[in-house]
Amino acid sequence: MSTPAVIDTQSPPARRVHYLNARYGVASWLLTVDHKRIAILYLIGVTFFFAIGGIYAALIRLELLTPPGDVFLSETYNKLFTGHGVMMVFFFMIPGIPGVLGNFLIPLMIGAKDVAFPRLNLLSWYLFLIGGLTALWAVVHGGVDTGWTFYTPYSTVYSNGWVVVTAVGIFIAGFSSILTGLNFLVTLHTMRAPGMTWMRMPLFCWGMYATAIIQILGTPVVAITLLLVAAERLFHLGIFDPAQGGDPVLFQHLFWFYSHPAVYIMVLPAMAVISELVTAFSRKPIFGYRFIAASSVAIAVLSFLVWGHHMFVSGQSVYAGLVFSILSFMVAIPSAIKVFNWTATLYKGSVSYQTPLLYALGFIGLFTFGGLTGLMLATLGLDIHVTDTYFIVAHFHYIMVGGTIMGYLGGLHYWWPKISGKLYPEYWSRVSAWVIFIGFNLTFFPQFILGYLGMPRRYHAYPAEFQVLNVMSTAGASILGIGYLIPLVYFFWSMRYGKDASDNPWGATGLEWQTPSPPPTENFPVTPQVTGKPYDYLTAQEEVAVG
Amino acid sequence: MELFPQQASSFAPHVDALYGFLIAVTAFFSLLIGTLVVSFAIRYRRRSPGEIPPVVHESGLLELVWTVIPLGLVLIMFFWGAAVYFRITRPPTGAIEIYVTGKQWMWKIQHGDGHREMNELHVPVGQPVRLTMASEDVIHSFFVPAFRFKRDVVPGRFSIAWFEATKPGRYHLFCAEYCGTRHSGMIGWVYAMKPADYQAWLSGGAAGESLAAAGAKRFQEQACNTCHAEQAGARGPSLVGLFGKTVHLQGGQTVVADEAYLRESITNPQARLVEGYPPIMPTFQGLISEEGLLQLIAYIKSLSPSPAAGAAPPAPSTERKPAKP
Amino acid sequence: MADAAHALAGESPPELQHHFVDLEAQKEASSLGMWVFLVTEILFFGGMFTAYVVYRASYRAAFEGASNLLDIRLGAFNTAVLILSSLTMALAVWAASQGKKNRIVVFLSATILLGAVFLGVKVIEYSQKFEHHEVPGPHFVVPHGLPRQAEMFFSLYFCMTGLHALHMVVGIGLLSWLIARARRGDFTTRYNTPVEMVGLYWHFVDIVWIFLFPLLYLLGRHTL
Amino acid sequence: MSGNGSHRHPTLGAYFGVFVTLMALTALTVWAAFQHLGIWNTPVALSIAVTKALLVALIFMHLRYSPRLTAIAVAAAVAWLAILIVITVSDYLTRAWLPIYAR
Repeated sequence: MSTPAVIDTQSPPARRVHYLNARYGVASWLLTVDHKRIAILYLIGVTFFFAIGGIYAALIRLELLTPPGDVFLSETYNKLFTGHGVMMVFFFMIPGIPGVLGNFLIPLMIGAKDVAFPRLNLLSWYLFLIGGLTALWAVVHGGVDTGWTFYTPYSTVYSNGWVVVTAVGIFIAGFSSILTGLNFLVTLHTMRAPGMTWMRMPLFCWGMYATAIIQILGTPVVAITLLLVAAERLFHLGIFDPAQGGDPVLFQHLFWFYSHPAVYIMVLPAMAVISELVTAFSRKPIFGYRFIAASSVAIAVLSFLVWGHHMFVSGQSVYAGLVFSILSFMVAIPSAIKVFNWTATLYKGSVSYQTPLLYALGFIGLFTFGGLTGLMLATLGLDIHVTDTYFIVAHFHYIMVGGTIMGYLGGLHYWWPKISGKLYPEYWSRVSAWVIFIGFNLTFFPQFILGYLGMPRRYHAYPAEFQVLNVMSTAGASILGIGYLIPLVYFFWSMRYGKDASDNPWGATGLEWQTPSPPPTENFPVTPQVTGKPYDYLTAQEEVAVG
Repeated sequence: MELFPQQASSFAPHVDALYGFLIAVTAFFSLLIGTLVVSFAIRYRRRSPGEIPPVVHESGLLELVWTVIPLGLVLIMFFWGAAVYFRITRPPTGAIEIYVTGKQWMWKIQHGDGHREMNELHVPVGQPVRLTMASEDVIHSFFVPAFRFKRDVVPGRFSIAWFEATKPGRYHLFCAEYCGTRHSGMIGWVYAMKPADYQAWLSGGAAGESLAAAGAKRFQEQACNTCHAEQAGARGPSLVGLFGKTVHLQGGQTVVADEAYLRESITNPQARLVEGYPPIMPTFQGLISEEGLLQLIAYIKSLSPSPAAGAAPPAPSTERKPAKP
Repeated sequence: MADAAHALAGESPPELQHHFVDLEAQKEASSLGMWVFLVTEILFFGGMFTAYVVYRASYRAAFEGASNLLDIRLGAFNTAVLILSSLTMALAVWAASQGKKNRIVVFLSATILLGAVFLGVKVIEYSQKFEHHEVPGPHFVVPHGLPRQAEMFFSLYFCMTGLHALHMVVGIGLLSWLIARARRGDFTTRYNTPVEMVGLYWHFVDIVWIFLFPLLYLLGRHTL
Repeated sequence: MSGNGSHRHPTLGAYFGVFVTLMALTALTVWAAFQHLGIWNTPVALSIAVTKALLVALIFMHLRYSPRLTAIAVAAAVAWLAILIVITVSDYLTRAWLPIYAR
């Protein structure tokens, strides 16, 4: 790999000005309205919260190594899993891919100079950060023990944790998410370059568009719900308190109206990334472009009709259960369409096993498995047994960790040369992809078995017969943790020592690869004109040959 | 190390069969996709750096096929799952009545004859058991993995569910809905016993006063009897023979007097008034404990002739006997 | 180059942000953005409307009785005030589209005044509720002859009207900012988007009240 | 106006007309609230409210003169609000459907 000498040879003569070195100083970052710099700010922010969530996870797995609750007090353990859920869901998963990759790429991909509302974009980041730090502040002052779901009346009456502060933190971050979605939606509608019709838009943009729909329509409901929880705690309003005639199940309806679609806020962007990776590394137009694009929007819409499958045993009516069950199955169809189309894209391609593709293939496998186990949860008769057990925990980690994080890391590896202008060491990145894949499966596969055996989730202590599987899970988590540390190291390393990346190191199509790496502040020297379909490798090849 | 839980209830085999089907589907598609992805990746690996593969045109037929096949499969899953669900949610007639109260962090169980248990539940095999459950504080969930049985116990109302144990033994009882600090300590055992052993267990131990008798006492304490008196011109409707009957409400609607309706009539009396009675009953919400409510309801049930063959579906009853607080 | 594009279109107007092609595109984006924001606001209030619908269905008598304890005269007066303020707001937008600086200021000031009247009446109503112990919480006294769940009605009443009033306060702040800009002569026939956007917001707040008024003040009156 | 003719605005007369109509509808809804209309009190009150909201949106907010996309956005908000309310309420309305009183 490279040495400092490499940098010395290439830096002196004509230093090219790009968005990273156009201006210097802390203020030039903290007050920036450049979408690319804001993406970097998000990268720092979500990595920070991911690390905190990861520490929580490590402590949870440590406690569960042995059956009795012998490492932490029950109270502490409850705060650990709550902190893990809150940090990961609200401050890593939801802002993650949209904040980092969406911000960086949407204007580049559609040939725009920036998002529609650059200052609003910066405000989103500050809201995200303030929300996250508020939630963290609650943790420092004693933590919350309600679980990330804040079920009433426990959260409103019985918990002595810092529920109000945490709820306010999530509320603030919710507005960050709303404003990001709003910004992206307007950007995609009004800022596309000449010739960039909807059917010429990269699938990443379609995925972000679908995500924006959910962010806009869903997030306000959870915002008001958490506000009501906070108000109820402070003023004893009784809206969700049965002692005053309120109904706790109403809270669940309102909460899941957002929080189920929120799962798709997390996974749709990852799917969007995978669509880009699969086509780039098989050098072929994506199979079924229109179906993948349409399925993203279909998922966004259908995701709002299924929330009641979280409540099959909660005392919801049997008939509501039936309706929610069948609608939940319907979401599986567009997801299946995506998986089949990705697979078909590889067929007769020119497949190159570079790191981003390894992540993409990992995503396809894990998402398929996670999605199929999701069918078990939509099946009424079966869900009664497995809900609120480790089966659920395993299922949603397959989607969120196996899906979203694989997609996020795959995308980060794919666009890192564009973001940083540097190449990371290919050997180590492949190693980390494998370590993560193996560690992940070892962590979460045993939890399916545990769940069907009946181990309930959020248990601090558990019967001895569940220990072997729990030890496997903890061992896997250690491997997974190491897998996540490796990229952290070499990404930092590459910023200083990595080889300079060319403008288009993967030989991919897409406007973002037609501008220098890293891009100049205004993205494109000349506003690009789009003349053809996306992922048109044949034409791209001919143009290269002619030019 | 066990990999599969015991099957000890009448619906466990049905749930497991469904699970087996879903495992088969999951395994088939995971392997299919996994095999295709890996074999394509190997078969079509990049052989030269500048290689550009031929364009494979999308096929509408193929898209249709892989839309319709999953659709068919999920419909099978839906109907099968719904069938099992109905089996689980519809209690049979002639079940043993057991009353459960969940509170942080214990399960309190009352049998009809006055037997009380804490974090333990004794039931006979081969006979349906119907649980009427209430929570004194937060949401709990009564979960017996070996029975594939789970039901949230939501404060402010009754959660009614049933199971039938099929195999004698001792099984885990868990609280499955997070309920606070000692959530993982809210556990216990369910003992499924042969009928003879169960009778022996019932006859042993001090069985206190029966649940209905305790309810009758509360009926006096709360002065319910001053209005709900068995005489003409009483201010409230008679409760004798009420349970399971169809009640005519003000405004022309009807309702079946089940546990939920009785509970509502005590905690929120104005909600559904019986025809011909003024809205004078005060609410008892917060004045009677959950256990007390269960006792009152057991008492009101005892005023109706058992067995429940009579408690047929809500067919419009010909007699218009006003019956309601 | 970006500069070349501007050169072709004549001089670049000072209000044009660098990343838009022209003012028309910029305005289109602002307008869509504002509408989408209002979409989120609809769902924000929607959560509480859902709670209202569920509990009103469960506790009809309590809700009707408690609703009749609200002062219908004040409610109706406030409805009229808010509708009038919507008119003055619409006129301010109209004045802005004509670039008439003084009229903009007059109409915006009238809107602020009407908003303040609305909030003043709200303060009177709230203080009456405090005096009568009809504010939910430990000091709540169940009104005579009503079911206990009347408290739920007042919980929702305070949440819904409180959140609405908060939106009014924000709106008044935005209007004040507009007045300052209008006096500076920022708004011309060519560029008046901020007035239009704040106008949309103000009308939305009016629409919320148009639903709150019957739901909270009127639905029990026929039982009197 | 923003220069070209693509965004027409209502006339001043339309504004005042809408204002007068809104006031009249407010009076009407107050009057109707005191009438004994049986089950129709609520639907009448809500219909009047919807009419008023539509007038404000279409004329005061220029929705009538806005691009189709704006109307789609508003329609989406209303549709999603309907999803939230209708499905949630349907749970409450169907809870008593399963007779579980058997003993």
